Amino acid sequence: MAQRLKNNLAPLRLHVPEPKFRPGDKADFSDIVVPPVDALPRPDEAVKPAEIHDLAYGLVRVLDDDSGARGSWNPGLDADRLRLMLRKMLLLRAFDDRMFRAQRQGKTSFYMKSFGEEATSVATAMTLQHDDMCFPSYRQQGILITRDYPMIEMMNQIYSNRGDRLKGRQLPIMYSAKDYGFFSISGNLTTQYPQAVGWAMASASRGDTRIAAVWCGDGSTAEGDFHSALTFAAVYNAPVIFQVVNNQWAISSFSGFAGSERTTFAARAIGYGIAGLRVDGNDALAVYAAMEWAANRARTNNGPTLIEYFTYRGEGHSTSDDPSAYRAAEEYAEWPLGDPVERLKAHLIGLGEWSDEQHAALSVALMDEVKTTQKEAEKNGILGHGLHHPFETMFEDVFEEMPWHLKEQCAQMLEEQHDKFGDEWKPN
Amino acid sequence: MAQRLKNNLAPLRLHVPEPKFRPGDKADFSDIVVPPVDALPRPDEAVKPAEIHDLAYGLVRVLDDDSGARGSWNPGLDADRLRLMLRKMLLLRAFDDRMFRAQRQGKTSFYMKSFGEEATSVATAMTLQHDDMCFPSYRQQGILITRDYPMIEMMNQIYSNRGDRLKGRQLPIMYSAKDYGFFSISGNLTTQYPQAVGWAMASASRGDTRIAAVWCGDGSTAEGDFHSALTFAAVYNAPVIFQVVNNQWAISSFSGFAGSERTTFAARAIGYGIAGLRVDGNDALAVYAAMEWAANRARTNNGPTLIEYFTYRGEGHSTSDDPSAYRAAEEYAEWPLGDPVERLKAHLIGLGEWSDEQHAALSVALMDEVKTTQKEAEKNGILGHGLHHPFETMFEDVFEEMPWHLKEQCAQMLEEQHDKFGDEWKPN
Amino acid sequence: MIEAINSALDVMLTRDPDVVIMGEDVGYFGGVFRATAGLQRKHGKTRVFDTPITECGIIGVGVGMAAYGLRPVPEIQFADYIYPGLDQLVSEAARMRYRSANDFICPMTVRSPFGGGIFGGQTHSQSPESMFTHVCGIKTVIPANPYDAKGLLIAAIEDNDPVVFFEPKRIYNGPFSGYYDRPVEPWSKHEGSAVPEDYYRIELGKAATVREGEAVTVLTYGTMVHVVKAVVAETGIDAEIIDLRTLLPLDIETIEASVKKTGRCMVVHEATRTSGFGAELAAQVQERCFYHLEAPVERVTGFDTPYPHSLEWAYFPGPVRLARAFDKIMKD
Amino acid sequence: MIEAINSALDVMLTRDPDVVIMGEDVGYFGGVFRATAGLQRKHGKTRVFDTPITECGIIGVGVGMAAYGLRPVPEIQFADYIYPGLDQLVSEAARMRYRSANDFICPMTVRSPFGGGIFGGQTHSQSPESMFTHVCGIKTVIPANPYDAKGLLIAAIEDNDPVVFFEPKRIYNGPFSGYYDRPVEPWSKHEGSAVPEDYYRIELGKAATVREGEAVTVLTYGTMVHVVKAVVAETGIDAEIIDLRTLLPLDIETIEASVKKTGRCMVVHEATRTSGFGAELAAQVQERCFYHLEAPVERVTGFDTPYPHSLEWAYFPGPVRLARAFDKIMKD
Ligand SMILES: Cc1ncc(C[n+]2csc(CCOP(=O)(O)OP(=O)(O)O)c2C)c(N)n1
Ligand SMILES: Cc1ncc(C[n+]2csc(CCOP(=O)(O)OP(=O)(O)O)c2C)c(N)n1
Ligand SMILES: [Mg+2]
Ligand SMILES: [Mg+2]
Repeated sequence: MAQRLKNNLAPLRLHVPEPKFRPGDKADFSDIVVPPVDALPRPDEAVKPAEIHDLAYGLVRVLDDDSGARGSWNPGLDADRLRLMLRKMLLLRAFDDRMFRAQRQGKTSFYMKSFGEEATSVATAMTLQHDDMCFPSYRQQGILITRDYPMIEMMNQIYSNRGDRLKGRQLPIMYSAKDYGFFSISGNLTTQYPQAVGWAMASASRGDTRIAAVWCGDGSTAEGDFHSALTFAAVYNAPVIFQVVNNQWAISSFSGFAGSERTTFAARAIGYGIAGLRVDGNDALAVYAAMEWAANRARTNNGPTLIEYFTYRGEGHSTSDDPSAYRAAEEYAEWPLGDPVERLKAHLIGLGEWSDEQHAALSVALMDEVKTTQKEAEKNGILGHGLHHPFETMFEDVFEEMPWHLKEQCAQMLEEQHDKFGDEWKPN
Repeated sequence: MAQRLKNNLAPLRLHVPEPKFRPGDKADFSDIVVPPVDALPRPDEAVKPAEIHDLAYGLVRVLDDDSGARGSWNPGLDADRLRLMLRKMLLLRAFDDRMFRAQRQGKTSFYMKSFGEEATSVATAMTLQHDDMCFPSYRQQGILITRDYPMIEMMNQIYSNRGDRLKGRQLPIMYSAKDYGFFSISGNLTTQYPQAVGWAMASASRGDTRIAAVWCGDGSTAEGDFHSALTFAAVYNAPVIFQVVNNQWAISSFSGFAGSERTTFAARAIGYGIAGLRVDGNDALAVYAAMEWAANRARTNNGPTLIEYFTYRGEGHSTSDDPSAYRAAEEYAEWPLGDPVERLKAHLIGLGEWSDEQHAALSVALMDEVKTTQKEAEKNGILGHGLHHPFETMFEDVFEEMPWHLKEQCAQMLEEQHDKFGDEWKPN
Repeated sequence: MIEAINSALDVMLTRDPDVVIMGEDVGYFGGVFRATAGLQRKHGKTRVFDTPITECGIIGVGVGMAAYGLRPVPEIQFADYIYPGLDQLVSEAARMRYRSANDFICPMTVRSPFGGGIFGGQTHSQSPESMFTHVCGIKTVIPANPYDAKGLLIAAIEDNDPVVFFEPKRIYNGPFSGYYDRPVEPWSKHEGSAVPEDYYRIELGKAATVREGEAVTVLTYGTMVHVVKAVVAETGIDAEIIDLRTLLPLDIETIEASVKKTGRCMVVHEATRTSGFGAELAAQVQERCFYHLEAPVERVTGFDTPYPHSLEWAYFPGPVRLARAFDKIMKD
Repeated sequence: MIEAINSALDVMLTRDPDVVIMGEDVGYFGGVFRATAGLQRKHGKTRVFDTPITECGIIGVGVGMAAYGLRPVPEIQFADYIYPGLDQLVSEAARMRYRSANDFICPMTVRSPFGGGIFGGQTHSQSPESMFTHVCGIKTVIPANPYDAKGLLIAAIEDNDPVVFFEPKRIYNGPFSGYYDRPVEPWSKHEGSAVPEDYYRIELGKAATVREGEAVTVLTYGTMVHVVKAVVAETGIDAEIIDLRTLLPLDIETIEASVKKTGRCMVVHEATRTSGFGAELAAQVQERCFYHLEAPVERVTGFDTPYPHSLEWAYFPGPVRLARAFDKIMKD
């Protein structure tokens, strides 16, 4: 195929996006527009989507540059609730730290931190009812922590040990906790999107009052499931809240490969005629406010909302990833929207309801709590060290009742274990 | 699961869309807003998508209520070209009529008409270069007719006879004509969308000047492929034109099940930050103008456009369908945007370049032309009457070279035919 | 058979408020094959409704509904169009119970017409069942007559695991002997076509021996049951014909007993040959009955090409292909 | 092996301006397994680039590029994630030549790491190859060592039909004996790991006999080639080990000749058992070699469950499972 120029037309060009900074570059985010607090005031929850297109291009903010909470989006939380929010974010951070380290110590195969994005799971979970169903991606462990899911259960899962409620079957961090309104996490991106819509449709069709909330990353928005989900939700006015945690990166690909060079992720909502909000994801109060708005909207039969949290993935994609290979080292430090924990802390201090000392003490206390729990969990075993669920459990739950062929295979497997380990092979 | 009312909340409700009219109802489309010609004037082709959101909610029109061509979108075609356009639409209509009838006569298994939507294939094809690649759905036979593809080839395909270039393999109307810039039609909805983007990306990456155009129906926009395609096109600024022929109906489901109760299909473009136009699909000049605008835009590296043609499916979905079972009988007659052929005819007559007599004569002449071609085609056989491609062809083209297992199966099949038909079994 | 399916859905909608039916054109219109005719009117729009055209969405939404506690029964209009929804079936529905250790389950039945013989061309004729049997966590069910269709569909809907329920569309309106040039016989003239109005179920995982015989065991399902029966009747071969009904879990006992009795085994399906379900059947039969087999397990299948439109009857595993296979296996 | 794959891609990008590589993270970063490391820098951003995360889009766009005249080589990051793109592969890529009667073709090679043994849990460990062998119009290729990986990948890219090229990720960085508790041996220490820098191709559809023997034929591919070799070396069984390399089209001649010689056949793969490719192999072997077989064809496979994270070595068809199978088949 030769190049063909015709009618004196200039040749076509393929545009391939490129992030602004690569390793060695100095990160400079001065081009990111941070509008003033309340640039776009909070509309009524029953507003028509067509009337709030600008909210999909703005940035809902509550915490001002001086850390004061301002404007119509301010959810007006009391100090106890603010401290609870801070505590949960700190606990999440401590948990992430320890578990990341556990992976590095060879105690498990895999871990994923949510550093820098803590507000998008903690503040959101605080707005929902306990029995609303969350359909998270793999980076919303903050929901479980906020909902007081026993941390030891999370650790058992991460270690795939004999205490793991998921029987060691799932990759670490792929929790499932129905009682805590936390849907089984999938390794397959964005599949939870239509599922959340289905759950919400079921709830609506039964005249229930529970709503669904679903999370995915910026990169994941490209999957077809995203579109199927938004289409279904628009058609049936499903009581569901779509959330896109735009942390700027997929694995090594920046959000430009999901379309962010042209528009915001919140603007996707406009295409379906549903409400869309773009929110400062590192402002826990803005996150809370947006989610509360969307939840009220869903619960009063005003339909679905898509919220984009504009945030930044402070660390690697997972323990398998090394971000220094593809992005500038200091991006997080330069991030114009700061750190969600630091911002909330500053706010509380500004209110006179918190202090650096209290903060330091709490951090230590929470880290101790995590360490203690970790020790407990490790009594149940760590990955690859024998204390796993019995081998037979591998064949359970494929179906409700085990069919003959799995029974046969199970018997075969047990004989193999016997060949391998002799009479004392049976662990547990 | 009992209904649970909590916090005095009203129960959720599932909204299930319902079209305005069902069999027995009187169709009344007076609520459809038809804006005046040039309500939204034609912007420069290099305009930023963000500046033309309103075009996604308007309706590009050229032919005024008095059939005059007005406004900035008027493509200013000379009378010869207008007559050519009319002729192609009439020919398409005659072709559809005969082939529909052929199916009813048992000469083939299946047919799909494009009645009422002729402008969306004829006028669009006229704006493109002959070597731009069209990725049609099954209802754009007008492209082939406009590009002077030999009609007998279309008929041979419909009859799956020995003249069929597709060797009788495909369902009728699933043409393929690379030399005419017409991509192989798929039975699977919307798969052509990402393919068109890929073709356009390839063209751009080679510095070619050819662009791609792709069509799908309103119902088909719900498939994940649609989203994947728009995402890719947005990311790489692909020179592709997306078209949604919104003929109000999928099979028995109205466009509300694709989300039209909330917004327009053109508005989907806004979500991706690409240009979106909503066009009167029964106004051939508006269709031409919109497509020309988008083609110019694509060819000058200004990126993709999504065009919605607002039109109406005048007849059944296919020969397998009976629309009287699910929609009001007189919808087409009541359709506020009229009939594309009649409107163009009236325009030409208004210009003094056409007359009722000429129109009637042309209709007869074209029908004769179609009938004559049909007779020719039927010499090559009709479906199920022996004059098909040799049986061996069934095994060809699965791969470039036939692997051993297909050779074995082919030999087996030939022996079967021998058993079945004896020595004279070989047709052709 | 289409009425039997309709009746099964009606019965289940009536008995169980958790049952929900959805799919393209299944609502007001009642489905392109009329499987859901009248159900929306009777049970209401929130129980039986049309959907957007996205198989990914239909199945994914079904998974979510099932997680909530409903029993969704989505329809995929043609089995050929199930692929856009395959990820939701394979990676989600099939895995839900296992990956969550029973925390979430997926009692969903995906109905879909499959198979050829209606001049549907390559995209309205496919038989993709073997793919589903490879996916652990899904049951695959295929009825061959109205009575079974109703009983199996009810059992599928009541099952607490995801079931793919493939309906052989060629026999929706009557059995099919394989002689496409003979007049269509309606179900009403057919034995075993009487379908009780009320609730009944046929256990999943149990095959039916539709003809007892001593000479050779024929394992088949769907449309091909009738074609095999016609050929057997014509040729007078004393074949034992087993209608598998459920491909997974397979009724291995019935199969094994029969093959050990007859010493010969033929497997018949319309799907393409390579890695079709016949491969699994052949593999299992020779594993379990090796010393009883007097001839290789013979597979009679569709060819490894797309389903061709005009040559559909040269493609279809009809009477001639079957007769030749019987000749061969009885000679061996 | 990962370097060999990288080299094949580099060679083809250099030789043929129509070759284009795309996929999630394959561009600047060079792929999560480093298969495309350095290629964007060398060949430019329009030849090697990252994509949106939509497998449907990646494969669908590839089909369109191929229709234009390019030779796209998309990567699917893990085989487990190929399902959202399956419709574009099965209904489009595989059908293009046939349905258009050669008007359009699809010379596309979809690369994807597959298989387990890396503690990837159920969504980074699957082996879905048998599904693709059921789809007519696609070739399925699986290399087992660096030399073959390069030669086969070049042949796949040059092939004018769509090829699914599954790379056994467990052996990217060294062969694997199946003893997960022994130190990893790098490829450099392994025979046949020397990979010429330049262009060469290994014809698709040809198996390799990696060990000649008289006692039993073992049909296998990918990672399992090495596990089988280790067990054979240990037990001293005189097995003939055949590395299939291409599953479709299958090298039936090599298989048939070997089984007729040894009289016994074992099939080994990591994929789940039911309707795995072993079923097709067993079916064909018994069809063609029935009167030579002294024992049933024995399948040694992964179990019919998702790949469990913590019990991955109880799931994997390792040395113990193989040794037991050898015992059985030699006794029969
Ligand atoms: C269907 C599918 N395709 C690809 C992957 C591999 N993968 C895992 S995470 C990831 C990046 C996701 O990025 P994003 O959506 O931005 O989420 P984040 O990790 O930033 O929260 C990719 C490509 C997958 N898990 N599933
Ligand atoms: C993937 C897929 N799902 C379902 C179908 C069945 N089907 C064929 S046409 C059609 C309706 C399409 O409606 P629309 O997109 O509005 O196109 P129109 O026929 O109105 O031009 C359906 C559901 C299909 N062909 N492919
Ligand atoms: Mg991200
Ligand atoms: Mg339509």
